[in-house]
Amino acid sequence: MKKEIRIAGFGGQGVVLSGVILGKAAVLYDRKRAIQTQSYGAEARGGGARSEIVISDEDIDYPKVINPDILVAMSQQALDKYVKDLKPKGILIVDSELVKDLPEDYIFSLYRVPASQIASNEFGRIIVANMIMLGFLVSLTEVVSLKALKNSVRESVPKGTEEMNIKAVERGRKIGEVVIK
Amino acid sequence: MSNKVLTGLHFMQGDIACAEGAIAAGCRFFAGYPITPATEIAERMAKRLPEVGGTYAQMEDELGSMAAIIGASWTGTRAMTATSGPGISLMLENIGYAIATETPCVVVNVQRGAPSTGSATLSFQGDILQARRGSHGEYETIALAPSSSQEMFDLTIKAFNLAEKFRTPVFLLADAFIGHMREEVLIPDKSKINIVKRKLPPCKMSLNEYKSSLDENVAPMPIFGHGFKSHVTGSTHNSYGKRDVTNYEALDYEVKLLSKKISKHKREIISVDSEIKDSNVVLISYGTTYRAVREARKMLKRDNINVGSFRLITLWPFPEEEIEDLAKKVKKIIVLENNLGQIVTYIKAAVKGEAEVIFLPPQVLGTLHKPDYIVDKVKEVI
Amino acid sequence: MIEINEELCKGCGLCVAFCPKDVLKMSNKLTKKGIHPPEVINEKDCTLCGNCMLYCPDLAIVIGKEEKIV
Amino acid sequence: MKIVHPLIKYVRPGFLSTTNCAGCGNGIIAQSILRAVDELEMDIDDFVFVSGIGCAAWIPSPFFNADVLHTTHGRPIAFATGVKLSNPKLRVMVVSGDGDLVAIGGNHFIHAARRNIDLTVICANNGIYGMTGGQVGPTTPSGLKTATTPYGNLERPFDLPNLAKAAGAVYVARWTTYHARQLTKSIKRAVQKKGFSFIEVISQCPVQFGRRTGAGNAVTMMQNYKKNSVSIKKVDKLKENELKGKIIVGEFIDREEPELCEEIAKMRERIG
Repeated sequence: MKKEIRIAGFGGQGVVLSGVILGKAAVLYDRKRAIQTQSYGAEARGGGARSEIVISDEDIDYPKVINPDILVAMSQQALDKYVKDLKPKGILIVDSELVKDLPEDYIFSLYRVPASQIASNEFGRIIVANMIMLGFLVSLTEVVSLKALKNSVRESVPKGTEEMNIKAVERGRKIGEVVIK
Repeated sequence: MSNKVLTGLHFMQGDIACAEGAIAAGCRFFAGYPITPATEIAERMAKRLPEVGGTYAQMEDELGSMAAIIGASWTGTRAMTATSGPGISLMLENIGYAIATETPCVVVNVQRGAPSTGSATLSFQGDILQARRGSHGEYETIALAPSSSQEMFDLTIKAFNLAEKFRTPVFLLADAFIGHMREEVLIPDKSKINIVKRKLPPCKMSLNEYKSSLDENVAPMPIFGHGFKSHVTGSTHNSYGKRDVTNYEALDYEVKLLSKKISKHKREIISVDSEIKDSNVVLISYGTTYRAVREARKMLKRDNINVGSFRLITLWPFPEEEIEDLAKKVKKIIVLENNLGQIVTYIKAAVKGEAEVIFLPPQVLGTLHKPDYIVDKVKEVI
Repeated sequence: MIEINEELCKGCGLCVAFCPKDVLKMSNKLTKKGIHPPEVINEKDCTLCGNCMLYCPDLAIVIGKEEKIV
Repeated sequence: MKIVHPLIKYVRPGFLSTTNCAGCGNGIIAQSILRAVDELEMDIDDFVFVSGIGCAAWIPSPFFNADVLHTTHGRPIAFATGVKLSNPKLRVMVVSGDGDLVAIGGNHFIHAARRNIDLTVICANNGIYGMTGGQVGPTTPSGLKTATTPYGNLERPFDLPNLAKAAGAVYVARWTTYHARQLTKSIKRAVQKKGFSFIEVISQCPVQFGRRTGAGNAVTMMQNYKKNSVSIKKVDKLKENELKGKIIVGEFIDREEPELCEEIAKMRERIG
């Protein structure tokens, strides 16, 4: 089974890191194959940022995502730019605080997660919005195991912030569980 | 915890895998200058080299970086630099110097959109011919094209081994895509990594006794600090290293021997990856382009169309005999490059009319060929 | 003792010009290279100050006491 | 019966006759370097001599019977940086001309000084491009007519010792070929000095500079060096007009600063 995921937003939201965490979780902890690629604007902060992950049980030849199975849009601009690429019946996850303008007709599953809002209200750190998104994404889609995700988060985030980030993942997972029910 | 030896499974960026390959190959000197998309190699080397007793030097420019690694190599140290197009252009004079003085070193070119400043973060295969003929004069080079993070590791080691064995700079022609992409890299135990060391002269001897500094079978390298009293010069020199710049015979002798050193050992240097079977159509690719070819072949197989694949791992010296053999076995050759046609001219020459050669760049330069685009093309020509 | 190596001498005259005791002078003879080398005209005044050696760009002149003779 | 020149033992066999023109200052500089090595009683095999392109680059290459790296135009300091950093035990000396070191190679020059890497850089400054036939250089005096300034040089020359000093060199001196004894002493000091040391040697090019600019032959040029030199120790006592056309010679700076190779060694130890 091969899943193509695109996470997009703006620089500074941890979009690239989110992809790296997913890839690492798949390869190092779930022993799957994964490839992560990225692109971003010339500015270090604030420009468009995109991280793409292909996860598969078999060798991955083509490393790029053309039509993602899952699109996580962390900004309106990202949604506008990439929603057309999403596979029919794919999954679209948006940060409901930042993405208000949604397409009127669609055949994909749409999930609106208030990740940024929860991040700043409950954690006092908007930067953990990406972790909430990852927790949600993984509980919803199981592209990697939750255990692998947590291990990967611990290894990838700055020292001293592990617990906060894990909590944010957990928070996202809870939202996901509610949705699934 | 000691960071000296890195082994096991990693989820690693191509650039980082390249740096780790260099460390594993025994590289202990890196000189560079920041440039996207090669900067991560420098950053990794800056962190790793002091941990293993090596030295990282951030030079004032790429001219200086290339110069510094040549200087380091002459002390017997394995040395590398990494850059992208604009930096390579600045390094080319000293790359020529390394060729003329038979200095082992590795030059990594993480290619980006070009000409000129071009596009720093976009991938491209625009510097293929530059690696062959970029510096002035007549010479042979060695260039390898990795197509995965794992190969960024493996081929960096291979590049060092070839450089050390043949006393010449070796190019690793990566691109922005492979440099920045993360995927799994398995780093074997140190004992499993094959390291070739350069040949040194047997004992302390004067250069006058040392009669084979130009040798088509690669002369031992009289490195500095051992009393060899080496005279190293990029100017035309004879087999004693004596500068002789007004003599056609000396020029003829030096240029021919330096070239022969590579061409004579082509069979040993060249590595290709060929899967032909009974197919009449074969896709020739290298570097990242090969990834698209693999996907396309898988898709074609589902439609019961069997096409072959021929990948150049060694771009230079050019595997003309291998291509010539290939041409006799197939009817059509589709050459995929992420440029407007560089290696394809060499392929056409090697094919000698034995098969039809079709050139296929991506629809949009810089992007990876889309697999269904390749599939459509194959179905069209079949 | 002053010795001039005529094979190395290029005839620039620096040794003559910077000899404080006029021990040397440019000669009229021509060497194989077609230059006029210096000649010793007044060795007894030589103080072995070393200027001629110091300023000869071509290691073509050497002075020394008898015991240094090899 | 023959007396052997005391420095011949340092000359590569078969290369005794140099490619310098008659009266060229390069030979005097070459000797001063070899004399310094001899007087220091150091093993010349511990040295690496690095040079660039131009007549002055031929001072060590291939003349010195030692490890010699004759490099590309303008880059000897960058090559030397690689040699020194990868084997700090080697004594690395760069010998080249003003065009090589401070025109095309100017950036490497100031950055090596800034890094304070333990190199000894000796610049034979003849004020012109000698090898290519007498074109204006970065040290050519203003107003001078050369092959490429037929109406006079409109630019100003570099003041190399002050450039090196400002860039961070720990030892800086200037001499002329007339001051061969002081030069030798200075080279000895520079070789022993930890850090970036720089010596400029004003040197006669009787053929391209002398003939073209009317500065005369080697003898005249060196006699003028003698006449026009002022010790840096006396500079403060002289008025500006008294310094006009003078060559200030002596040691411009001799200071202690952390040296790069030693700092790298310390860093390695620190990170374990």
